[in-house]
This record gives sequence, structure tokens and C-alpha cells, in this order.
Amino acid sequence: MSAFMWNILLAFVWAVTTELFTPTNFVIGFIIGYIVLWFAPSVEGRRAYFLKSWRLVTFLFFFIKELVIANVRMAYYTISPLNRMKPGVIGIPLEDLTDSELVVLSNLITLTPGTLSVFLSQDRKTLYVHFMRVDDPDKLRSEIKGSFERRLLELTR
Amino acid sequence: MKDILAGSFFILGGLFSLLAGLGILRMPDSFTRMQAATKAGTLGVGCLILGVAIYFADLGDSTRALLVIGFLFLTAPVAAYIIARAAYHIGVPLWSGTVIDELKDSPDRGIGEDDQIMRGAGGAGAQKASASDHTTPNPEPATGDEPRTPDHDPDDPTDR
Amino acid sequence: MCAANSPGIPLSDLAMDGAVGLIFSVFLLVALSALAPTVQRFVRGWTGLLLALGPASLFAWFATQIPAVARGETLEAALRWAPSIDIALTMRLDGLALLFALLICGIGALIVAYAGAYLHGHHQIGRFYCFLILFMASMLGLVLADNLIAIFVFWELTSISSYLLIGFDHRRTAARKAALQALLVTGAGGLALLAGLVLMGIASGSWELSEILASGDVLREHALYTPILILVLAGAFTKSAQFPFHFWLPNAMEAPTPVSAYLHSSTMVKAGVYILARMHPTLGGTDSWIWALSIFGAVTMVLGAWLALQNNQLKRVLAYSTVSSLGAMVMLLGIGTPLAAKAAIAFILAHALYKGALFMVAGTIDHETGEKNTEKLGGLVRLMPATAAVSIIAAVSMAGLPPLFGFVGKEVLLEATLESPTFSTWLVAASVAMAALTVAAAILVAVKPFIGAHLETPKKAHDPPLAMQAGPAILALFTIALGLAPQFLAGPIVGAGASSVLGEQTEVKLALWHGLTPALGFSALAVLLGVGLYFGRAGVRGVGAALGPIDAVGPARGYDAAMASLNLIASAQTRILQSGYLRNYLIILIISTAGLVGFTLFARHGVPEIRVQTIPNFYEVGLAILVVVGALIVVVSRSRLGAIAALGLVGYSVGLIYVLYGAPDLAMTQFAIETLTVILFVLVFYHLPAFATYSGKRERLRDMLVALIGGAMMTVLVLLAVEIQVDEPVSDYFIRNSAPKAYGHNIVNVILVDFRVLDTLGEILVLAVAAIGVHTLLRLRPDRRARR
Amino acid sequence: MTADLTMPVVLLDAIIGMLAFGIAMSAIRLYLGPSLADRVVALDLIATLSVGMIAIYSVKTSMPVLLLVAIVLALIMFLGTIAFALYIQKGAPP
Amino acid sequence: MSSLALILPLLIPLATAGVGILAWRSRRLQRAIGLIGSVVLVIASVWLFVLVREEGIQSLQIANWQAPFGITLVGDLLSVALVLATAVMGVCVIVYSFGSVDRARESFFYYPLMHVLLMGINGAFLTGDLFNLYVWFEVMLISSFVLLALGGERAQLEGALKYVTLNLASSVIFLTGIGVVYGVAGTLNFADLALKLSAFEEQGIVTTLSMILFITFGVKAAIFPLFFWLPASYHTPPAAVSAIFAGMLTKVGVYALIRVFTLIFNQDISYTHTLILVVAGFTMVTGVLGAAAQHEFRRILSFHIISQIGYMIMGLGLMVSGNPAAVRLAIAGAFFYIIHNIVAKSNLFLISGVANKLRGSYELSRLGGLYASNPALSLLFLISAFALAGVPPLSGFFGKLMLVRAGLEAEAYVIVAVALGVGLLTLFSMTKIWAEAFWKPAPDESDDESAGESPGKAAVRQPGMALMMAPIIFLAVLAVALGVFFEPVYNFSIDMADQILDPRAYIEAVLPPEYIEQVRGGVK
Amino acid sequence: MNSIILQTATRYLLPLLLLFSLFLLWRGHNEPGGGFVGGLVAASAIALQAIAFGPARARQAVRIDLRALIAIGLITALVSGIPALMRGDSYMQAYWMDLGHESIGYIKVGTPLIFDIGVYLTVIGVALLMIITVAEE
Amino acid sequence: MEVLLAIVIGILFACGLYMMMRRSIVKLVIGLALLGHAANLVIFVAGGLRRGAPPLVPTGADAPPELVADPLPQALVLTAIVISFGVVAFTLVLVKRTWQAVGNDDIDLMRATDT
Ligand code: NA
Ligand code: NA
Repeated sequence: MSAFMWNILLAFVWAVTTELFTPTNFVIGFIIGYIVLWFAPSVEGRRAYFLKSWRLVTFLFFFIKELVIANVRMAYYTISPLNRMKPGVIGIPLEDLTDSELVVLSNLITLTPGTLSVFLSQDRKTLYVHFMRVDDPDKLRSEIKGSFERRLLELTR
Repeated sequence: MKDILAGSFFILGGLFSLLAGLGILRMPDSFTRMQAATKAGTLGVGCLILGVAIYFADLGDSTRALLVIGFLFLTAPVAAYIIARAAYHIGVPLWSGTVIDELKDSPDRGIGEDDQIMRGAGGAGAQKASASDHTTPNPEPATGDEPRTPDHDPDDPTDR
Repeated sequence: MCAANSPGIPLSDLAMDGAVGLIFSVFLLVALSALAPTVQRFVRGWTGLLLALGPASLFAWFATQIPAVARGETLEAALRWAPSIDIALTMRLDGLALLFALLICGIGALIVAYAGAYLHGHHQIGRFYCFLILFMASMLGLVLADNLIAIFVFWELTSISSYLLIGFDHRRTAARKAALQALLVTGAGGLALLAGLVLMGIASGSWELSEILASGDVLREHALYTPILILVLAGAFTKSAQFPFHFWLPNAMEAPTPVSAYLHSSTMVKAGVYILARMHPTLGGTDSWIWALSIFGAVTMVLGAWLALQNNQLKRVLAYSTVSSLGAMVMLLGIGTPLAAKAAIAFILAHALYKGALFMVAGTIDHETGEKNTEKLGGLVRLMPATAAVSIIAAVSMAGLPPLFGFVGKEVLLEATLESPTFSTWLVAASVAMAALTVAAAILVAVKPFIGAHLETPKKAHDPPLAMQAGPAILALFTIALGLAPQFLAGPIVGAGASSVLGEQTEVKLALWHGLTPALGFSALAVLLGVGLYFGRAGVRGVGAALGPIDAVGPARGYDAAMASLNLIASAQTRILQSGYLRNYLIILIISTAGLVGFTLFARHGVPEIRVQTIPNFYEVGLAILVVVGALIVVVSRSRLGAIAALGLVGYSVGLIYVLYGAPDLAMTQFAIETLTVILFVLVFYHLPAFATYSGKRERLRDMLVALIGGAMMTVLVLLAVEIQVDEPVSDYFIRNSAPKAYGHNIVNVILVDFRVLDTLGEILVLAVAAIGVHTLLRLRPDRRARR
Repeated sequence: MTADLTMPVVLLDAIIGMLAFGIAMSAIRLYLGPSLADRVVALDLIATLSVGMIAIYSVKTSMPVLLLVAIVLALIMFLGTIAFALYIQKGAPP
Repeated sequence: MSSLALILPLLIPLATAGVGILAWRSRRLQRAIGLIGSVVLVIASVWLFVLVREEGIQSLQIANWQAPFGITLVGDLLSVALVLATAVMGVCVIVYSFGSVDRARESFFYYPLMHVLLMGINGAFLTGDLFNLYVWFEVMLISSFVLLALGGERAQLEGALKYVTLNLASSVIFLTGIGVVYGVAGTLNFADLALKLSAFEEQGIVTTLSMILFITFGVKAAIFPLFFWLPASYHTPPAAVSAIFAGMLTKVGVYALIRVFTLIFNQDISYTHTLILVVAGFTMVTGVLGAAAQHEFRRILSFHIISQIGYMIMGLGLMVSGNPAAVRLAIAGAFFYIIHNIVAKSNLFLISGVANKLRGSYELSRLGGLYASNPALSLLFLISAFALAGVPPLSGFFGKLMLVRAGLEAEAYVIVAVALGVGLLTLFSMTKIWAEAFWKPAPDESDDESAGESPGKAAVRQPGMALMMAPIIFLAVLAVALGVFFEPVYNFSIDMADQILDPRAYIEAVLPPEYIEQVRGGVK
Repeated sequence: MNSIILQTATRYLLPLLLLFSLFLLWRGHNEPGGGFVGGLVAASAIALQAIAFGPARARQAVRIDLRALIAIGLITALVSGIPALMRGDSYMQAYWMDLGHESIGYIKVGTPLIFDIGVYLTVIGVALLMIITVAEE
Repeated sequence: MEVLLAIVIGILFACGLYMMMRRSIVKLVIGLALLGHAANLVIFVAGGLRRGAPPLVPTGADAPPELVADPLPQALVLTAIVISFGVVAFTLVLVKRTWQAVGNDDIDLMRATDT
């Protein structure tokens, strides 16, 4: 991601030229650098950099949304009578993920309520997840794969 | 404005923390309790600290606060995963109302951990336990020259 | 360190020359003792004779001092030791000291020579010489010493060297036991003597005996007189085997005969008598003195003589007879008249001569025949004529028949009892009884083996080598010579000795023939009775056997009982205190602490007043509850990992308390340490067994109670500390100076790395060693070492 | 370093109360168990909520330095939990 | 220069330990470092000793922070003499270890641990600060824990468990006491405490504080009824370790008692010191009776440590007497007794190690025949044993004499009687060892007298025996010399007592005059 | 523990923790922190490594033998007081100097910092030696 | 609050001591750890409690503007915490090794070294 390095370099140059080495100034330099990069087609991987950064932002928003929704749901489980719950453990088939992707995915699943990663199979092909409410296992499987895994892969690859 | 925002996060965080406490006490089995504790705890404290970051609105202090969130979000789920995995591995029972357990019947069920891991060996010695019964999962680890193999508390049926 | 007169010790100019000799004499013997084993290695068979030259030459030197001393002069010398605490090797040669010095060196020389032959070929003979001469040195030091502490030093050395001598035949259990018994009895007395001597020093203000003796009635009128007297008597009585401490002496006959002859007849046992004689001028003459010495002396005298006749082992008869004689000497010192003093000194001299000879003869008989039982000995005169001659001469002296010096001694004894201002009748009766029994004993032990029909013995007897014959023979010759010319030969020294005992110069007349005095009558009576007793000894023993049950409560049994109960008490006490139960130790620690601190607080201060300082917030209360809950879970948890988790809870909540009260550094450290502790616990507990409950309900309740008492004490202490403030804490200095002087804004850190850096240095050292300890414990194991 | 408090104390106390409630419930779970996993999760939650507690307290006392303490705790409690998990996994067969 | 002299007894062992740890690969290097360090420590201690003897009390404000704020090291006669004794014992034990400690222990930091122990002891003797004293106690304890357990034999571990538990319990009490003392007085510096607490009107509180410290130092000193850890453990490690423990560790407790109960808690003497005197009596008696019940070489010696601590404490307790001469003599006697006991007791432990090496046991029933086979060793034992039992003219006699005389001058007749009686029982125990281990024929020995000569003599030529004997001979000579050259030692003891009994000199050596003025004026 | 998820998370956490520990060490003189906490945090980072990858990997991560690390820490702490001795001052007396330049500001560096580094190294060595040795059992 | 904490300290002590008096050596160490906490709290509380203000000097100032908590007890406790960690860790391993050597965790069976 040399474009990112470029961005850092620009922020540094900004700080040097303004002779002000405060963190705030550095952040300003970074933002200005980002804008500069927008108009600098010579930088290699510039396009991917913008795409990734955009996806990161949307991913974060997605994550926060999931987090909030799921927490509300969790709150509901917590205070509602126990017989409303239908917990279960379901195996989610995975693509061929890298270590870091696995960690992020597992963490995301755990952090979003109603789900808890329990077990990653030896061949790294299946992630078993504990659900608070299982109505249709296959639907849950595709939900996880469709939202979390897809968005994660979009971000990282 | 800043204080209102911070205050809202405080309230949100407080509520989640409350829920986490309620959940960990009220949920019927270890895994549902973990669900409640990890999420509500992390999110609740996350919100609180976000509020603190906003409240102080000082680069150094706020960065430190955000650092806490970062750490929390990195470590808490990993910890939960590791605990859940270990708990499942040794056969902590699922709630009777559990509707499905695909892991139970899976051929992957063996934890894939070598018991000698702390001795630095690799993970090759995956052991497959009898898949049918949760209460008798793994055979006792072979610990070589120890005078007595480690075990759990025989007088405490709950300690497993 | 050199010989010199220390301040406060007056030395006449005249004495200076002789003085060095006094100290030299003791050191000569010490040096000889140290060299003895080496000499033995090189000289072998002639060692005894060679070594005997030392004491012999000292004897000669002391003999040259007789005229001067008899004139009333004294030799004095001092060697600085620790003058600041009144310890000096001050030496003083007066009549009493001279008499003893002559006996010690003279008989000592004979004994050393005798021992050379007696123990010929023994592989530890070198050590024997060493101990024997060391004893000689100690004894000489004792009689010469003038300083109270020096007296005690030599006194103890005689006990120690005699311990080594009695146990010389160390492979035998009986010898070891007898040595220990002698050491303990005389050692106990020695400690009493120490206390008595120190009290004397304190009471009189002087630590030189000569000064104390010169100061007249100071001690007799002092409030501490009675304790001093009791303590000194305890020392003297144990050493001189006075009733009821007489039992150790016959047992000490386990020692080789030269030792018995020397220590247990002529010298060491007389140390007690010596001390009494020495103390007479300052402690004597009071009613308690007279009563104690007369009664104990007389009882010992008769009892010893009686017991002598009850035995048939050569050395035991002689030993009891010695006890009897020691009793007589003590009795005479108790009477305390000039005549009695003269009698005591004469009797000491007479006894030393004949008893030393008899012991050596007894040793010779044993050595030559292999038989100790008098009843199984007889007719030896044909086989060992020389020995028989010496033995019979000594026996005659012992029996108190003229013309030997024993007769002189016994006559003055009887006279002294006749003229005793107190208890005269009883004392005369006792003396006659003693004399009669002694006659019988003398015949039994020194005459009977030689006359009559020859009895077969294990070894074929013949006269021993010259070195063994010389000793008793010379002593016998002295007995004869002194008996024939008592005034000329013994008069000066006896007179000088009596003068010392009385504390003033006295004239002494000694004569073989006193005319037809009542004493002579009693003497004759005693001899007749004695011969009768000898032939009727079977009856005497019958009576003794009938009295046997008394022995069950006697002092010898008392010693055994004391030893047994010492063992019993010791092991019982140890079983109770050092029970091995860690819990008991902890209970004692807790109760001691709480009891002592609590009692002190209430006794010295009163119930402390506690005011509530600040009202806690709700979350402070919550936190407090959390700590308590955590601790309680730890206690009640039946799962060990649960307990660890709860321990973590306690740790984290304590950390929160630190946060609450402004201690972020502490809180951080607490959290970090707590986590590491938990990890260690978890990793270690993996190998440990599960919690088990071993204690019963009652024990648990008791422990709970004790724990609560401990906790309550801590609560009170904390409240006390909060409540009371003596002064502003020094920490204001840190707060004010941290930034400007130590360039640090975190005051706690500045304290740790600057203000109190030494604490931190020690602390990381503790950590380092703890880690090394963990490493070592786990890696260095006997089982693994064995495998290596 | 320090600033004046601009937040209603009541609110902060209420938040502290909520956290305290959570901690109290976790403590009960710690006691009840029944499995070691439950106790560990309870301890982990207590530590997590303590992080929040410290953060709020830093607001209440206007002591942002306390956030460093919160960071240390957040960082390090993970380790304790993992150690327990290790134990559960390998040390507690039936 | 005094600043250097006071810190060296801490720095030398610390540096030695640090370098020693780095050299863990080479046993030979470890030995060399250990020996050099201990010899240098002796030199430094002599320097400090001479300095203090000639120029009076020395103090060092660590990091140049003036007392009572920083930590002060103080060298008075008492502490520097003990530092010197520690250093000398260090050399003795290290040389002895060369011949007796096995390879495995050596390569597991035996020598560095020994030096840390020495440092802890020196720190405890030199510090003038209550909390710093705690730190040195802990340094001492932890290194003694490890030395005790080093090797991992079962008996060692069992003994160590009790030793560790009880000592840690006492550390906790100490820590609590420090907290309370600081809470009440607001200071930790000895001199400052002396100044402030003696002026404090509520002496009952001060006495209560003193009791906490009495208990905690009492555990370290192994007084009645807090001594259990000692007989449970001291006989378990290698003899060299036993010897340094026996010689030095309990003495640190006694030192601390003497320090605080002369310098700080000297107001309510009729209460505190009477208590000390009573405890002294019980300590002597229970210790000596405990020994009488034992039949193992080192267990007997261990119980005697306790009994002899009683003598030292007795000297302190005699302060209760109003007679200044008696008090002076008593304190001097206690000091002399400490020095004597370090020499004699350590030596007996060293000798027990030789006996064990020769006969393979410490059990009296399995020992025997040493008198026949090892006359030199027998002589050395006799000297040390009789010194311990207080037989003149050896060192122990003079200690006993000083205490007895002081006690009689103080009219404390009961304690004197107890002390004398205990002396007799000590003699009894020593002769028990003598009779069993030396006189008695070895159990496996034939009745043939000359046969007793061979096995031991062969063992004398065992490797390392010379290294073991050298310190034993040295210490035996010392036990004799302390008696023969008693005068200078006595004078030193008296000077020491005078110094100890006059806290002003100590306070003035530590605190600046204006501070003293200010406190004297300021406290209620 | 043979868990990819834990191991991966550890890879990210390790540098973070080490960095933070150095921060605590460096800022400890002026803010909460210091050699102890810094050392403990660093040690816990490596302890995490030990749990996730096994003790052998943790030993590798430290590179230097832990016993030596302890000794070096001790000696560092000890040596920090030597300059004072060499100038005849009392042991451990602090010497400070200003490091830096007018333009970028000064930082105070002194012997107490060296001492704190000694503490830091010792604590790391100690905590790790304990944990790793125990873990290797 | 001092009163409350004093009581907490008392209970901690009681719990720690009770654990140490158990016959199981495993409980012994746990008791020791509890005692450590209790002792540290004693120093902390006895030295005087002040809510809030840690002993830090604001940047640029020479001394804290307000009353701060007493730093000395804090430094002492910090030292004590660390020492107690080292000691407890050692004891823990000692207990383990003792258990291995004796083959039992009942401390009443470990009396051979006493009499
Ligand atoms: Na106070
Ligand atoms: Na710090």
C-alpha cells in the first residue's frame, strides 16, 4: 500500500514546512495529503487506496450499525423470559482466509450480539458459532457469509 | 454540546454494563452467559470510554481513551473465543433448550490442540474424542514424569 | 599480655621475684599438657617419667618456699587479663595454697610416673597425659588463684579435665555415664559457686579474695550473706562429694586408677574442702556456717565410712572411705576453732598421703591380678611382697595407728571434736564411728588381699615395674617420716595452712604422743571396734542390705530420677511446643500477637477512642463489600481455580481502592501483579491436587475464631493509626521538593527511584532472588540429579 | 492536567452505580459458577467493568491520568483470562 | 570517605551476586567470584569498623537526601561490629562450601545467593530506617528461603515450607507495624522516631507499637514462643548453609530488638523490658529442653540457638534495672554473647558437616568413633562445644559471666538462676553429642580398639576436607582468642553499650541539629 | 495454545504492549508508570507469547538468557549510583542533564532514569523467568 | 471510610489467616496472598486516606496546587506489593515441589523435620 506511505510522507512534509510538530498539525497534513493524492495520478495504487479507504469507512459504519442493532437484540434476550431463546451452535463454512482475516471475522462475530465464535475447525474451513436464537440454520449461515465475510474480503483483497 | 454527547455515551455505556451484569447472572448456560458478558461488557465499557474521550477532548487524553477501546475490541472477543472453545472442548454442557449443535456431530470436533503445547510442541497431535457424549470428551493428557496427572476437583462436580 | 601487677592489687616488693614463678608454674603445666601427646609420639615408654619431671621440679620449688610461708609471708603475682571487669590471674601463695600446691605437684609427679607404667601400650596414652597434666594445672591454678573469677575458671577446668579423665575408657558406656554424672553434679555446683563468687564480689566491692578476707566482717554482715553461703556451699559440697551429693564419686571409679588416685583421693575432691577452708575467714564462724558444715560433714563422714564397708570392690571401698574423710574435713572446718583448723589441715595431709598410696596399690592389684573384689583376693604377700609392704603401711596410717602420720591426723581430729563448742558429744560419737569403720575398711582393702590363704586370680600376679611401685612407696615413706617427726616435718606447713584457714598467724604443735588423753582412749576404742567390724562385716552388710530400700529414695536415685524427668519433660515440652503442626505454630503466633498488642493497648493506654473520619460514598461501600465478598469466596470455594478467580477479584478490587484514593501507580502495579500472580497460580495449580478438607468441624471453628481475633486486632491497629498523629508526616518534604529538586512530577516514582532508592534496590533484589529460587526449585531436583 | 468538572455528579454517580451493579452480578456469578468457564467470564467482566469504572472516575475527579491505569488494566486482564482458558482446556478433563 | 565505607558492605555483595549470576556457566568462575567478593567484603568491613571505632558514629544519607526524608545508613559500634562478623563468617562459609557443597548446587547460584544473604544481613545492620529494615529482612529471607530449599530434598522442602510460612507471617506483621508506626508518627527514620515518640505524651500508644515490633523481631530472633520455624528447618540444608543461618540470621532479629528497644522504645521500660526479661527466661529454658529431647547433631544445635538467644535477650531485658552499671554491663554482655555465639555456633554446625561427611549421617545413633579416628576434629569440637556451654576460659564463659554479673548487680536473681541452670543443660547437650558422636564406638565398628582408626583417617584425605577444616580451625582459634584476649573485646563491648544507651549520639549523628531543635520545640 | 486466532491476535498485541511498556518506563518519572509497571507490562506481553506459542518461542523472543537479563538489570540499577561515588558524593545521588536543542526542546535525563531502566530489565527478567520456567514444567 | 476499610482489612486478615491454617498446602499459598493484600491496605489506610488527587505535580508547577494523597505510603505499598509477589511466587512453587516430594498435600503429614 505505497499510496498510504505517500500519504504519510506528505503529512510529514507538511509538518516540516509548517515547522509545527504537533499531532494536530500532523493530522491536518494527512488530510491535505489525501486530497493532494486525489490529484496525483502518478502514484501507484492510488485508486485501490481510495477504494479501500472508502470501504473501510463503510465497513466501520456497517459494523457500528450491526453492533447497535445486535446489542439491542441482546438486551431484549437478557430481559425477556428465557423460553424465548432458541440457542444453538452452527458451523459456518469459510473461504480460504488469512490469519488476520480469521481474527477479524471471529472478533466481529463475537462482538455482534446473538453470536459467539466457539470453534475454528482444524482445516480452517468451518467456524462454529453459538447463536442466541436459531430459527433457520441455513439462513443464519448465509447471513454471516453474505454480510460479515463478504464485506471483510472486500476490504482486505 | 460536547458534554451532552459524552453524557449520552455514558448513559448508553452504563445501561449496557447493567445489561451485561444482568445477563451473566441470568442466562441459563455458560455460552449464553458469555454472549451477554462479552458483548454488553465490551460495548458498554467502549461507550463509556468513548464518552470519556469526548469529554476530555484533549488530544493526549482522548487518544489514550481510544487506545483503551482499541485494546478492548481486539482482546475481549479473542478471550471470549478462547474461553468458549475451551469450555466446549471439555464438555461444559449446553442449555437444555439448545435447539441445534452442529459441532457436536462434526468430525472436526477434536479441539486440534496438543496437550503438550506449553512444552512447545506443535499442534499435530489432534485428538478426537468420542463425539457422542459431552461429559466425557478428552482423555487425560499424558504428562510424562509427573507424579500425578493433573485433574480437576473431585469434590466439586461443578469445576469442569 | 605480660606478667605485671595490675592496679588495685598490692604486691610487696619482696614478692615480685617469686610472683612470676607462681604464674609460670601453672603455665608450665599447661604447656606440658599441650606437648604431652607429641612427647609421647617420640619418647614412647619413658614419657611418664619424663613428664613427671615437670611437677616434680615444681614440687621442689614450692618446697623451698615453705620456710618463708611458715613465717607468715605470702608470695603474690598478677597477670593482667581483663582488669576492666576485675578479672586477673592474681596468684597468692600462703600456707593453705602451699600445702595444696605441694600435694598437687608431689603426688602429681608420682601419678604421672605411675600412669606411664599402668597404661603402658595404651594407644591413647598421649591424650591421657595431656588431660592429666591439664587437670594438674587447673588444680594448681585453683589453689593459687586469688581473683574470684580466676578461682572459678580453674575450678571449672578441673571439672572439665576430670570429665575427660573419667571417660578416658570412652568405649564403655559405664565410663561415659560416670563421666557425665561427675560433670553434671560438679558442674551444677560450679555454677552455684560462680553465682556465689560474683555475689561476693558485688557485696564486698572487691574481686581479690585476699582483700575480701582482710576486710573482716563485711560479708558476714551483708544482706547477701546467706545466699552467698548457700551458693558457695553448694559448689563445695558437690565437688567434695558431701551428702547428699556423695554418689558421683564411687561411680567416678570408672576412671583408670591413676585418675582415681589423683583426682578422687588426693586433689580434686579436696577442691571443695579447699574452698571452704579458703572462705573460712570471711564466711566462717556464723551459726549457719557452723551448723551446715558440722552436720553435713558429720553425716557424710559416717555415711561414707558405713558405705565403704558395704562394698567389696577395691576402688569403691576406697572411694567411700574418701567420701568419709572429706566429710571429716568439712566437719572440722565447720567447728572452726584453731584446733579444728589445725586438725583439718593435718587430716588433709595425712589423708592425701595414705589414700593416694592405697589407690595406687589397688590399681596395682587390679592390674596384676585382674581381680577387684576384695573377697576374692588373699595371700598376695608372697607374690607381691613389695606392694604388700607399702599397702600395709598405708593401711596402718589409714586406720590411725601410731607411729604413722594418719594417727596424728586422727588424734587431732578427735581432740578438735572433743573441744568443739557446739555438738561436741554428737561429733565425737560420729568421729569414733567413722574411725572404727575406717579401720575395718583399711583392713579389708589393704591388708586382706595380702594375707591369709592365697586365692586364685585371673592373672598371675607379681610385683609391678618400678615406676608403679615408686609412687605408693614414696607416699608410704612420707607417711612414716611425718608420723615420726610431725612437728619438724609437718608442723610448719600445717601451721601455715591453719593460719590461712583462721585468717591469723597461729602456732601449731604436732606430736605423735600427746599423753593419755581422752582422744587416745576414743582412738583405742575405735581400733577395737574396727577390728570387730572387719570380722563381723558380713553382719554389717546384712544390716546394709536390710536398709537397702532406703537407697530407693537416696540421692543416687534422685540423680537418675532427675535425668529421667529431664528427658521426660524435655520430650513432652518439645512434643507440645514443637508439635510439627504448622497450624499450631500459626495459632500461637496469632494469639501471642493479638494478646500482647491487645493487652498492652488496654493496659498502657486504655480503650482507644475511634471517631468516624469521613462518611463513605455508596461506591466506596460497594467496593468494600466486593473485597470482602471476594475474600469470602476464596475461603468457601471448594474449587481451587474458583478460589484463584476470587483471589483475582480481591486483587482487582484492592486495585480499585487504590484508584479511588489517588494512587494510580499503585493501582497499575496492583493490576499487573495480580494478573501475573493469577497466571502463576493457574500454571502451578495445574499440577497440584484439588482442595481437600481435612479438618473437622471443631477445628475449623477454632481456626475461625483465632483468625477473627487476628483480624480484629488488625482492625483496631489501623483505627489507632488513623486516629493518632504525633507529628506531620515527613512526606510533605517529598511533595514540595519532588519537582524542583528531583526533577520528577510523579512523586511516587521519585520516591522510588530517588528519595528512597535503596528500598527499591533491595526490592528488585528480592524479586531477582525469588525468580532464581523458582528456577532452581523446578530445575534442581534430587530425582533429576540422580538420573544425570 | 486537571480540569473543572462540567458533568452533573448525579449522572456520573448513576453510571458508577450501574457499573457497580454489573460488577456485583458478576461477583455472584463468580461465586455460583458452576463451571470454571463461568467464573473466568465473570472475573473478566469484572475487570472490564472496572476499566469503565476507572474511566468514569477519572471524569468525576477530573483526573485524566487515571486513563493510564485503565489502559494497563485493559491490556493485562486479557492475559489472565487466557491463562485460565489454557487451564480449562488442558487441565480440566472430566 | 565515610560515605563510601558505609555503602561498600552493601555494594560489594550485590556486585558479587550480580556478576556471579552472569557467570552461571562456569563453576570455577563462580567460586572465584564468590571468594574474591567475600574477601573484599572483609576488607571493607574492617575499614568501616576502624573508621567508626576511631571517629564515632558514621551516617550516610543515601542519594544525598537528608534524614529523616531519605534513607540513612548508620554505622555505630554495634552495627559495624556485626557487619564485620558477617563478613568474616561469609569467608569462612564460602571456603567451607568449596569443600562440601555439591556441583549441582554450585551451578544453581549457590554463591550469588550466599552473597545476597550477606547483603541482606549487612543492610539490616546498617540501615537507620524502619521500612528499609523490612526490605533487608526480605532480602535476607528470600535468599535464605532459596538456600534452604536449594537441592530440593524432601526434608529440605518440608522444613522450608514451615520456615517460609512463619517468617512470611512475621513479615506481614512487620509490614502492618510499619504502616501503623508511620500512621502514628509520620516518619520511618529510627532517629526521627526516637525523637518524636519519646516526646509523645501518650506513651501507652508508643508501648503498643513497640509490641508489634517486638513480635516481628521476636520471630526473626526465634524467641519463645515464636521460634518454631527454626528447629523445623535449620537441620535440613547443607551444613554450610546451616552454619551461616545459625550464626547470623537470628542475630539480626536480636540486633533489631536491641536497636529499637534501646533507641526508640526506652520510655516504658518497666513494662517492655520486664516482658523481654520474662520472655528471655522462657526462651532459654524451652530451647535447652528442646535440645535435650533431640538425638540428631544439628537438631540439638538448632534448639540451642534458641536457648542462647535467650541470653542475648536477657541482656536487653536487664535494662529494666535502675542500676546504670548493671545495665551497661548487661548490654555489653548481650553484645559479647552475640559475637561469641556467632563464632561458636557456626563452628559447631560446620563440624557437624564434617562428621556427616565422615560418617554419612547426622543421627547420633549412627555416628561414633570420631574421637578415636579424628583427634584434631575432636579437639576442635570440644573447644567450640565448651565455648558454647560457657566453660572458661573460652568465649562463652565471659558472655555468661557478664550477664550473670549484670543480673546479680541488677538483683534479677530469678533470671540469673535460670541462665546458670540453662548453662548446665547446655553442657549436658554438648556432652551428649560428644559422648555419642565422638567417644562412643561407631555402630559398625568392631570391638577391636585399633580398628576404630582406619575409616575416619581415610576420610580425612577426602577431597575438600582441608577446605572444610580451615574455617573450623580459624573459628575455634577465635573462640579461644575471644576469651584469652578478653580485655580489648570487653572494652569494646562497654564502649558499644555506652553508645547504645545514649541515644542522643545516634540521633545527632543522623539528623541535622536544626531539625532536632525544631522537633523538640514542636511536638506536643 | 494452538489457536490461530489467539496467535494472530498475539502478533498484533505484542508490539503494542512492548511500546506501551516503554512509554510507561519513559514517562514514569512524570506520570503514573515507571520501571515496575513498565517491566510488568513488557513481561506480560512476552508471557502472552509464551501462552500462545509455547515457552520456547517466548524464550526466543527475549533473545538474551533470562538469568543474564536479571543480572544485567541488577547491575544497571547498581551502576546508576556509581557516578556519585566517583565524585565523592553519597551513593545514588542523582545527576541530571538536559538533552536536546533549543529548537526542539529539552528533555531531562538523569541517573534515576538509568536506575529505573535497571528496575525495568530486572522485572522483565524476573517475571518471565518465573512464568516460563513454570510453564515448561 | 477509614472505619469501613479497617473492617475490610480485618476480614481480609481473618480470611487469609484462616486459609493459612488449613491442612492443605494449596490453601496455604492462597492465604498468604490474601495476607499480602491486607498488609498493603494497612499501610495505605494507616498512612491516611485522601480521596482523589494523586501525588502528581502538574507540568510547569513546582508543587501540586491542592492537597494530594500522601505519596510515601504509596511508595511503601508499591515496594511491598512487588516483594510480596516475589515471595508468593516462590512459595507457590515451593508448595508444588513439596507436594511432589511428599506425595500428599496434607501438611499434617509433613512433620518429620520437627521432632
Ligand atoms: Na495517623
Ligand atoms: Na512509578
